[in-house]
Amino acid sequence: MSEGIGASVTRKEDKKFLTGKGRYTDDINRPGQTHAYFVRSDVAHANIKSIDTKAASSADGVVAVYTGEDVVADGIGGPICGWVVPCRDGSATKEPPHPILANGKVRYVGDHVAVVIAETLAQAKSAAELVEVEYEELPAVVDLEKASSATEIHKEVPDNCYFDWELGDEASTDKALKSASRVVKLTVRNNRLVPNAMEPRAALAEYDDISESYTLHTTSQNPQLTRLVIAAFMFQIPESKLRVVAPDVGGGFGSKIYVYAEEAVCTWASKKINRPIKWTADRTQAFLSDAHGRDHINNVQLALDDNNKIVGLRVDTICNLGSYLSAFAVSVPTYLHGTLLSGVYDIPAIYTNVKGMATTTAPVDAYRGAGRPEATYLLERTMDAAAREIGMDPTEFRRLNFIPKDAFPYQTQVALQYDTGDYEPQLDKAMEMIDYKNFETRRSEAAKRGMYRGIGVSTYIEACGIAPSAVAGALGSRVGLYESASVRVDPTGTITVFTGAHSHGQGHATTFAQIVSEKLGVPLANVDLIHGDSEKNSFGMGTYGSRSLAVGGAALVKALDKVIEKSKKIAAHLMEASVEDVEFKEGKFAVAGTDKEKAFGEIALAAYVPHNYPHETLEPGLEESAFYDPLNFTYPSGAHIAEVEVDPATGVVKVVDWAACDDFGNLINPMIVEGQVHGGIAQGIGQALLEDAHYDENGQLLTASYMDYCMPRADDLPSFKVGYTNTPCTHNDLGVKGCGEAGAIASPPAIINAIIDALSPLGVTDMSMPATPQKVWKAIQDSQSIAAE
Amino acid sequence: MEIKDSYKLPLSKERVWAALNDEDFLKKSIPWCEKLERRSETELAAEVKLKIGPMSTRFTGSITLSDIDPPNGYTITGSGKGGIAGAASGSAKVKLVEDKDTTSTTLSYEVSAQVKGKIAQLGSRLIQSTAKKLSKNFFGSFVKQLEDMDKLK
Amino acid sequence: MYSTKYVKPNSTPEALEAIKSLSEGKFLAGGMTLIPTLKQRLASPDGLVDISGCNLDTIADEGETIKIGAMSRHVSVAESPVVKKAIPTLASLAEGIGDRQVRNRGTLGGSVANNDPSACYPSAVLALKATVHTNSRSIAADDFFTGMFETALEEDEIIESISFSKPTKANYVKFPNPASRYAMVGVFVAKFGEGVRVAVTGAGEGGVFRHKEMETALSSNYSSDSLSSLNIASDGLISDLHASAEYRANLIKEMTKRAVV
Amino acid sequence: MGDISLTINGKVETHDVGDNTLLVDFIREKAGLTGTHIGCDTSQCGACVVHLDGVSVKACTILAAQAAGSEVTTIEGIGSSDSLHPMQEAFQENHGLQCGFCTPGMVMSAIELVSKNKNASEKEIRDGLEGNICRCTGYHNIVKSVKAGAEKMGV
Repeated sequence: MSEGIGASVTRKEDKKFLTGKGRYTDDINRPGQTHAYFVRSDVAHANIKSIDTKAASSADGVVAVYTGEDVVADGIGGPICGWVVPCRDGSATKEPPHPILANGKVRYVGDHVAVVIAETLAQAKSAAELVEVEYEELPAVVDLEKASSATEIHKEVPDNCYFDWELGDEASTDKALKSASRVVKLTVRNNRLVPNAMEPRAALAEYDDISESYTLHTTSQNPQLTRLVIAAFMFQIPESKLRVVAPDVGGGFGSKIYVYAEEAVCTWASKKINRPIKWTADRTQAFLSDAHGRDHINNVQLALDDNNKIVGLRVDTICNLGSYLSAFAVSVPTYLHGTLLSGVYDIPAIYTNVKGMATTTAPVDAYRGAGRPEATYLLERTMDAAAREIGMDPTEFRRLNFIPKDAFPYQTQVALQYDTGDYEPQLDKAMEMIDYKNFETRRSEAAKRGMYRGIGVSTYIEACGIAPSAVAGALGSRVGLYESASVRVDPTGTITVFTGAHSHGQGHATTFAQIVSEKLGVPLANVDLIHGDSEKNSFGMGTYGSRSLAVGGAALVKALDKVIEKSKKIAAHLMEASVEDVEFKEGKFAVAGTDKEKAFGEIALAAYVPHNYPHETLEPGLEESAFYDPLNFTYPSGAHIAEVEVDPATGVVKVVDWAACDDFGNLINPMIVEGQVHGGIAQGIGQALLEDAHYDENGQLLTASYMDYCMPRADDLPSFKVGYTNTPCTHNDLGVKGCGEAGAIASPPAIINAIIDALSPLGVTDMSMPATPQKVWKAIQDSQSIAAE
Repeated sequence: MEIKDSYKLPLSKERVWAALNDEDFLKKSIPWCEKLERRSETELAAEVKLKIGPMSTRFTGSITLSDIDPPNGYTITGSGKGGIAGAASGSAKVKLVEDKDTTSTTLSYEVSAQVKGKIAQLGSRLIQSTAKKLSKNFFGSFVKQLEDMDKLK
Repeated sequence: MYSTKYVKPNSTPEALEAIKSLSEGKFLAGGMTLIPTLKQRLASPDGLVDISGCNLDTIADEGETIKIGAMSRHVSVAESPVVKKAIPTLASLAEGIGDRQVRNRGTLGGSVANNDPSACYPSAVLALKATVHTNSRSIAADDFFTGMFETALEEDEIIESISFSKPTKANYVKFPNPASRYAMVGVFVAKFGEGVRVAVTGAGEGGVFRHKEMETALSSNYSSDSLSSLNIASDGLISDLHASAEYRANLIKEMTKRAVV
Repeated sequence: MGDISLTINGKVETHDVGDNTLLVDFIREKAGLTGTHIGCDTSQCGACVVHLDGVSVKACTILAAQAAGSEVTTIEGIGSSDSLHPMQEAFQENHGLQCGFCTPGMVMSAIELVSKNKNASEKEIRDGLEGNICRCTGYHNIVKSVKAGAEKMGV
């Protein structure tokens, strides 16, 4: 069917967005609504000596001013950490308290000190200026490498180290390093990023004193989890007394997974003042207080034998988790990073150690790719460095070390078992798409124009669709990672799907409907999707980690199978046939070997007008639910190749061509998949060339607006060539793997490798992210002055 | 950030040192200073209205003198809060070196500046230039006053 | 934004009267810098005097010069047949300021009066020997820019128009800050019968400035070769997150080379 | 405070607001048209782009008072769900939007861009969208949409 799986149908949700009818949190208003504004710390690290709210409380329009003391008095807890890991020494991850309004101490610029609630936002802002906070300043902790010996940030976190974790076999890896014929060493830094979803975070909270329940509209990727955490862990109220709705959400990229102080404060305060409270971040607040991403330093050692086969890999990592442990901060650099270190390569010995450090910077958590871009970056940079060292073409060196296609399922040395994959055809196709073999001609042509042209390859794997709950639980996760789906068939055969996943740009209203259309043979127009409302949807885990389709879609298939199964029974009754003889095809139930058939709509009607119905064996109605817990991660993989031109006089790097060949398994809507790839690549190019969150030595964020934080714009990017190979996932019914993060995972090393390739004639051998014009120019100058000496 | 400069004054070290400790002199030297009141030997309360382009913010704070080594120099630190704009502080190590013939003195300074809050978040491109400009204005007008007085004599 | 009073007079004298009646009033031209500043509450004028109704937006060819009204929007300058014909590079400079929405609102007078060290227009004013006409006097470009965000303008003085001399040859090349897109270095080179003027914006701690060494070199030989042996000093150049003074010095030379074609 | 009156999408809107009210707040809060978004505080993201007397402006960087007496067109004013503007259609057909937050501003900029330059090349389109930031699409499909939109508009 043309609207089913595999069709590039246009999106059902587009019209509302295109006509300005999208309904984001800040678009919603409630009668009697007040406005909240947060007083934030402007120092990175300090004891709070006093907070004087007197003047603010009596200012025009002010309804209430609250501080940490009020939070403590009401027994409100802070957001919890959703995943912890054991340390090397057997101790647990150190989890310091994370108060929603500062309790005696501030730990980063932007930390919430007080909230002012007033009739208008302008009044709240003006009153906030009157809140006098006296600080006793403490030294800021900004330098990640020196954090362990810096001033203590939390008394619960000795040496500012939240955890010191390891994975893999240290002894065998060190042995491999010792006996190797060559060890390639590289230190790379994964720059700190600010996710920057275009819709800033917002919350609208209200309390109903009759039902004694709260409603929170918020910008969340997983409203159900927000509800669980706020109700059960922070407020200790019955979960049923809190409804959380995430309406249209303008992008997330990880930053809207977590429960943030602001939404909890507004919810708590809405009962205290018994009026609705709205809070919307401005962009600078977003820069200061959204969870940031990445910020790793990785020391890599890659051991090769005489035949240039990899025999071992050791990676020692320190990562910056910021001032507090955000919800999934611990899992990102550990189980979403360490476990990916085998990449697409057959590596017999791997060991990794990760130290998660506290600093006086904003909390760091998952950002598009979450751990996997860091793993891919260090590995793909090192693969290129190794190829250069041994004088081998980087694609040939990769090929030599790929996991062969007959080795699947492949057990890595870092816990994961890849179910399926075939890496050579991806690389072949990407090379063909970019015309790899004629690159040198293009390089010489560019040289005539005074430009240095380079080509860079990245072959990646990622683990999506996290994860079997039991496995995740054993590894430290405190949540399950299944997904829910309900299919409600109306009497006339139209369908409403309820999912626990959340769409904030991914196009679920379309792709989920395509699955229904394919399975039930109904037109796309007859399928609606409801998501993001704890009052309507079953418990689910939301959307992140490219999981919606691989887990949520799989749950939907299970629910649809139940609908079909029941429908068959109804059809058998109506057609007086045995259930075994009823076949369902293209929306029709037919009795094999006869011309008897019933349309899906007729079955639906019979289910709800059950005059002729097998009441003794079947309940009326047609509505089924399913929960799906994945059997394994899914493993998308691919090859991305970037071509860049560097202007040696200015250091400007221009991305001139891009080829991506990815294996996402089966595609539900290739048009949407392609859009996800484009967006991911753009964010990866942003990381590699433009974006950098920069704190000065006092912990002041100097890149807190688009004046200084460089967002990719249309003229920074090329058009992309996107292609696919397909080895369907073996353990979900759709054969899908997930595509949301691939571009952001694959692209940064491709670019940096291309820059190094371009500049290697000048003697440049290393480049850190972001490769800004100034940095590239300086590297060229430095290498030339070395050459001159 | 390193901001340094020096001036040669046709005056004795003692004369320059006295001026460095004279609040009227300081007040006239501090750019856009609207108020300066001595609180103690080493502390003065200050109010400055800082104008950088379209920005115009009143900073209230203090001027403190430390590392006092008469008549060879001191460290003068100004720090103030600018309300919603954030806070700023600048510290100048001032050194006086008399020439061999004792007819002139070289005043040299080294400034370090720190900003907090909105000014840091939004104005990073201007921090260094502004700090340099303010230091230059301060020492420039300090020196000019001294020279003018000298001429009057 | 703090509360403030908005008035829109119909002439320059009315505007001057309006600003005098305020204790800390501000002229509002295009508002591209002022309004974002007010939104951040980094200034609190008690009134805004919008001068867009004062008929200050005519563009005329006056023979030796072209005279552009201070309230001419960047888009009007970019699209003006008069400017395109007489000083095409001035039109293309305007075409390259900010984004299309900034060009639709931002004005020549606002940009020049503000003298942001990263603005494009001041370099054109300086390189094209412009004269700034205010309500009370005419100021030569060389006397107009006095420092970062500072000009010779008195508190209550309005720029009414600017006359730009027609060069025999001119070009403006800018290297934008990758994030803000303001000029990190912008070089305006203008050749006149009596010599070459080179104005640099985006780079100087004191705002826009003329680069005398390059002027001398180009006046004797108007070609990029004459710049090759020049060593551009980094003293007095801005150093920030995006570009050190040394890198800016390199860009000044490089942009000038590209401007001299 | 005082009445400010302007026409939005053909309808006269008169509201008693402070002189310091931004046009974007007037549109969102007073006229109730929430399709115009606010995505930054430094006039860069372009989520708030509307047309003021036919030219595109960032509604966050202009006072409602400055727009008094003018005609404002917002995303709600260019087409309806039954009859999309050709540029809106082109965005849908070419998957030029994902989360939809930047989309209204992007579409409003795109309409002005192609009405001034009907045969805009890819480079011209990319340069012409400098004032609009999108975090989702990587711009590839936006550029495609704008090209297709120009053809559809037959400008």
